[in-house]
Amino acid sequence: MPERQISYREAVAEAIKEEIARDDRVFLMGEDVGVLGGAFGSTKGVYDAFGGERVLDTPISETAIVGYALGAAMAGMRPIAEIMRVDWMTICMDEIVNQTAKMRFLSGGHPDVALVIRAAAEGGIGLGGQHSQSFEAWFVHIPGLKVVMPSTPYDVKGLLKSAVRDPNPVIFLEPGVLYGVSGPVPEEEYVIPLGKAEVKREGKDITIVAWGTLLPKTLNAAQTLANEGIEAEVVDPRTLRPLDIDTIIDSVKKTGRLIIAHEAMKTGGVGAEIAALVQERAFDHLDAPIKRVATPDVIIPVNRSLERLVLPQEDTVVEAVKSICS
Amino acid sequence: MPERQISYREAVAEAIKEEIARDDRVFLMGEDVGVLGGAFGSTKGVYDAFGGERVLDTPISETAIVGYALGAAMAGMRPIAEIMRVDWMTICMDEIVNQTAKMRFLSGGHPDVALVIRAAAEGGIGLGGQHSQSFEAWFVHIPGLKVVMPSTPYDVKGLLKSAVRDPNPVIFLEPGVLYGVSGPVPEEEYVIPLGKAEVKREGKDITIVAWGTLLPKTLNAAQTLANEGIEAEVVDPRTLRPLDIDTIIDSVKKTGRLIIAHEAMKTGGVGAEIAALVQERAFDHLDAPIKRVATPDVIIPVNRSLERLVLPQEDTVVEAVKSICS
Amino acid sequence: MPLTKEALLNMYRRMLTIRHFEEGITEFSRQGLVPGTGHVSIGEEAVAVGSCSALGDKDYIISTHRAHGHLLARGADINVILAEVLGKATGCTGGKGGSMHLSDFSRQILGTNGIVGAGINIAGGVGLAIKMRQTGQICLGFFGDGAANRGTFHEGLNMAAVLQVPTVFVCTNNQYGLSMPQCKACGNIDISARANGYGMPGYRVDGTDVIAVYEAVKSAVDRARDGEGPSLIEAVSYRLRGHSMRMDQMPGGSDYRPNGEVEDWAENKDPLKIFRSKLKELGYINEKEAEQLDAECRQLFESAADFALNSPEPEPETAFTWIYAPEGVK
Amino acid sequence: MPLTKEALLNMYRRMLTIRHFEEGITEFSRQGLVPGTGHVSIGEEAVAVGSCSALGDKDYIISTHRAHGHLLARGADINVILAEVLGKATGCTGGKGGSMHLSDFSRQILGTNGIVGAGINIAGGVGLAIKMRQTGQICLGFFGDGAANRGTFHEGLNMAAVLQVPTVFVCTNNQYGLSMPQCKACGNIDISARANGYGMPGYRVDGTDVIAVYEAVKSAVDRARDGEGPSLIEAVSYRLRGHSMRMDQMPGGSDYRPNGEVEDWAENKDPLKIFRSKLKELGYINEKEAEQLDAECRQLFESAADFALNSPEPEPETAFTWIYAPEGVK
Ligand SMILES: Cc1ncc(C[n+]2csc(CCOP(=O)(O)OP(=O)(O)O)c2C)c(N)n1
Ligand SMILES: Cc1ncc(C[n+]2csc(CCOP(=O)(O)OP(=O)(O)O)c2C)c(N)n1
Ligand SMILES: [Mg+2]
Ligand SMILES: [Mg+2]
Repeated sequence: MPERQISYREAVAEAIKEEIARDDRVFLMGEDVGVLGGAFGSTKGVYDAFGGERVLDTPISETAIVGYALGAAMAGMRPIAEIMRVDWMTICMDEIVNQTAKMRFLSGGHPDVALVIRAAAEGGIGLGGQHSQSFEAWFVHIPGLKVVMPSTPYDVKGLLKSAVRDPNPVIFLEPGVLYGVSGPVPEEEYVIPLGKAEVKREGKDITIVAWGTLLPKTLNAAQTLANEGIEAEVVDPRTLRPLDIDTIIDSVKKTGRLIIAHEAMKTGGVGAEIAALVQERAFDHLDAPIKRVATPDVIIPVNRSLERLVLPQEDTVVEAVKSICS
Repeated sequence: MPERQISYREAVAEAIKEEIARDDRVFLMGEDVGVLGGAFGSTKGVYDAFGGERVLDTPISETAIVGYALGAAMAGMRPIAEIMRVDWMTICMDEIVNQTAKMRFLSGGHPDVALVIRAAAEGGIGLGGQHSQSFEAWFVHIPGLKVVMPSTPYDVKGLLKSAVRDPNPVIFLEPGVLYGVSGPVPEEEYVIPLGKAEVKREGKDITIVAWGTLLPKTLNAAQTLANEGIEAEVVDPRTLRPLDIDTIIDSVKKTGRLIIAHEAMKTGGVGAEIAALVQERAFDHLDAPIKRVATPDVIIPVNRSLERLVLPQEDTVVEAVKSICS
Repeated sequence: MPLTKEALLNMYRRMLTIRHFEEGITEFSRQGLVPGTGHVSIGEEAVAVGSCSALGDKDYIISTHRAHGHLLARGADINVILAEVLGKATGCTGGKGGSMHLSDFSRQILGTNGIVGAGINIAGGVGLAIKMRQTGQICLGFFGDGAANRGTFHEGLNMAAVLQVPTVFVCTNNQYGLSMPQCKACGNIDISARANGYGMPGYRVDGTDVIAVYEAVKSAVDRARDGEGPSLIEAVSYRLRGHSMRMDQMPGGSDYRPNGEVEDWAENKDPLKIFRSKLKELGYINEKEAEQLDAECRQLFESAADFALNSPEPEPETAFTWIYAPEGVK
Repeated sequence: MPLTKEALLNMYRRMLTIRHFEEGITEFSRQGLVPGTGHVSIGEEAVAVGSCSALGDKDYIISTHRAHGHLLARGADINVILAEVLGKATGCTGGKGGSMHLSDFSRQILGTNGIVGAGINIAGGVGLAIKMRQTGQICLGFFGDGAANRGTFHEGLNMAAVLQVPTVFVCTNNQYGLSMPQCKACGNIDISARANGYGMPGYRVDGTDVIAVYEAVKSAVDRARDGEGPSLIEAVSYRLRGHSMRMDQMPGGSDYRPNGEVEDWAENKDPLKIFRSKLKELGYINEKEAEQLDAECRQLFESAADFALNSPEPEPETAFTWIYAPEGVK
């Protein structure tokens, strides 16, 4: 029997529905998550299944969405809060960073700080400078948070379910451009542990660590490279904090070369952290400098060709690989 | 004649006063910056000199402080906005990142986006988890911003004056624990260009890039190391965006070894970016892995000995150097 | 001082221009010509035109994601605006900002915003600069009913009252914030009632009546110009289309509204229909003239379309400009 | 139902305990025993005690940086609180949070906050959980007049009204936000007037009168418990000391107040003096009993001081715990 195919957005909605059904402490809140089913359709059907008691449409009040979710968690609930896009997590960084991430510590080990804060991330759909960003690097810098960024329907479902069950606050970033992409997702329940990378493709010549929209682009690039005789190993960290650095180091020890590919801006992106860690821990195994493929430091334009130009593409990955595999 | 010595906080106030006097578009706004002279005393005397027309005490409204400063800049003023501590820049990240940093681009090249947003940064005075952080890594990730973090009275005065005159938005971070530290500052006017590092100490055995409170600690460490025969070159980037990477690379080419020391959390700190850049551009010159000295990923505690324990100290730098200089 | 016939006809012309522009781009969007998305304000034209008609030439405006109407009401170049919506090099940001980032400095239109509620503080800050520079201008800041629930509304209005800046805050209450009915998003549906909390006058006005909007905004503008500080005006209207052109094309993208609600407003409270009747009543226009005006305004869009569709795509290099000031600018 | 003599004396005892605690730590701070800083609420005891006396045993509170009074009014262990202020291992966060991060889960005190205004949304969220879990509790959220100008106030109160959560918002208007006089920070000095904008009842009450505070909060608590939603109470009092113990020790750290203002309030509106007179008037206490009570409460502090001063410093390992949940917790 061929495996069931569903879209990334359906996988998100399915995970949320299953978790709400499983645990009566779990609920969903955010702007337009209920009746409409999400501005990007990623919570479609959740309201129909559970109604307004477990699915709260909120006013446009990002600080209140996260603050309320945190308060509700502290009083025993397990909220899934949606901020429509990571770009406007800028509005509730105090609630995320100073409150949620530190609540356990600052309240003397309070046990109930279990909440998931989801948002669409990255660009690629012509929405411009304030709707195309990716701030995973900010959250990776914050002790107390976990940061997850899955790239396939299978991963997003399994990781979102784990995130909901995790006793820590989890920032859960969903690349908006992938919502419509389908892939195999079994009917049976499963979870994927946070903090485990997956080798999405094996190879011996170079390691490419990629996540978000760069993961599918990198897998395509690896195919192209294979046709030219270069076998790239593609590692998807899936969780960026805690980072499964061991899997990355193991791969680099095998290949001797590393590229990190992400859509966030190059300067100060998570690519820098991975590069720093790998050169520190696998210095003698590196046959070439580690390279980063990322958006050059610009503001994402709306015009389609300009947007395509600045965002790293399959080609960008191919060229970067060739530049250090010669 | 011996050079005049003034404190870091006096140097800040002096720079602000000189710039307000120089340019009638310049004004100061923020919480408690006026009558009180700043919660940390860094604007003492400014209100007395210019009064309430050019020095605005505001309500506790961080989004309005930055949003108003931006609006005022767009209509031709040159505001210096103070957010008391970088920890609560979390509140106005939309205003900083989505509005201020992108305003020139998103308004088609608008010429007037000249404002400085100042804040005290880093810990060391027992103020705990929400009052001891350092988020320079977040701002370094944002195209459109400049980021400055000076460590001496001389530098802070010269750089703040340049920041006020710069046509771009500048995030200006002042390590709170250094406000009381004095150093030579000439009576005559001077400015220091943004984007230029300074070699604060020459040496041939290892390069240490350090800023914020880690700069004075590193200079002390270098002294200790010199006594043991290790000559460290200490580079203070002063501006973190744009980063004067050339000065750092030149130094590493000379010494072959690099440590980056900052007080911000290690994971995702600016140290990662510098390590990534240096290994990329000076791969063949490195005799040892680049190491980072930083706060391990914790939440800063109030208790004095715990705080001292988690923040990197002079000793931490000394030990890190020894670990790669043997 | 009542509005002259000429002024009123001019207002009607602007409203028609906005309507044609937005119907036109909706069609362009269906054809895939609009990158990203765009938010039309069909049904809200009276707020844009009533408000902007109350401004002097030198006054500033700051607007939102739903801004075409504000720009056109303020007299921005229709060619440039349309080119921007289509992401063309001749647009006001050279196709880089798109429909959510329109501006025209020659008309003191300082920009629009993709972040709901972010313009409120900026509008306050423009008012602050005006006050400090004593230029006698005022700044008008538009925002929506949804934005009124953001913290920026609170901080921005209180700060405006405290600093007594000459900013007029105009809330277009089109009764929805995306899918959220305003009556479910606000504890008190009367947004203008919030003004009292800041010690500022608040007025609630029928936003389908362009003259009523004009009068309310005009008195707030006069007040601000006289140094008496900011005001809040809530103009109640209705969004006759979906939240965005993109969502309108999505299946179920508008299912959140009660049956018949849109049709009812379109039938009975379309500001263009209402104003046309009023003008006829006043004897300022007859059916034939009205149709001619309509055709003229449609023609304005057609010729803008000619311009914009034939405009070049931006050059690749432009993706890298305007991020920092060019070196040497002071 | 009027408060009994016993209840009133108990309230007075709590107020005295707070006063002695805060005078005591002010002295400790001068001696360099308090790491960082701390914010005493001398002059505001009636708000803390009046409010907390209106709560049932199971009800939650969320507080601010100026929280000792709230904790003690709610019955938290004075030893543990004092140890925390001194950064000792026996404190509620083991000396890691300090004076701005006090909590006592056994008494539903869910925490205090170093970020002005951040607790407002959290208090709303606790109310939301109560509502969803139908536990019949309520949550009381304290904050200051300065915090009332933050966006979180606006978003939090509106959201509370929309979701009809059983949260009572208590604003201690002590007339200053650090150096900023409330009358210069708020466009309208009546903070309770803002409640109407959210469709929620707002009351302004004399915050130096513990019974008045009790009554206002009690009626809001009853209302919330009856499922009628949130309320806002503004209790007007005065901060008799400097903003923080640290600033009080800095030269010029309190120069922003008009001459004689502090003295005037201390003389005429000290809530302890006022309440003592009231109790005497009622014949519930005489001078000797009052002095005895005073000594008892002072003694409470002394013995807490014994405990806290003799408590160990935290172990170094503790700097690394509580950042994440221990593995395996579900
Ligand atoms: C801070 C923020 N939150 C959410 C969004 C997504 N969003 C875009 S427009 C909109 C609705 C805004 O409602 P309103 O202010 O009433 O303006 P309208 O769209 O009705 O003109 C939402 C939720 C956003 N762009 N910014
Ligand atoms: C968001 C934020 N802004 C500024 C500060 C610095 N600060 C601490 S307390 C305070 C005054 C708060 O005033 P109010 O809310 O009236 O409380 P009070 O101190 O009077 O009890 C300020 C400005 C902070 N901690 N958090
Ligand atoms: Mg609306
Ligand atoms: Mg106060």
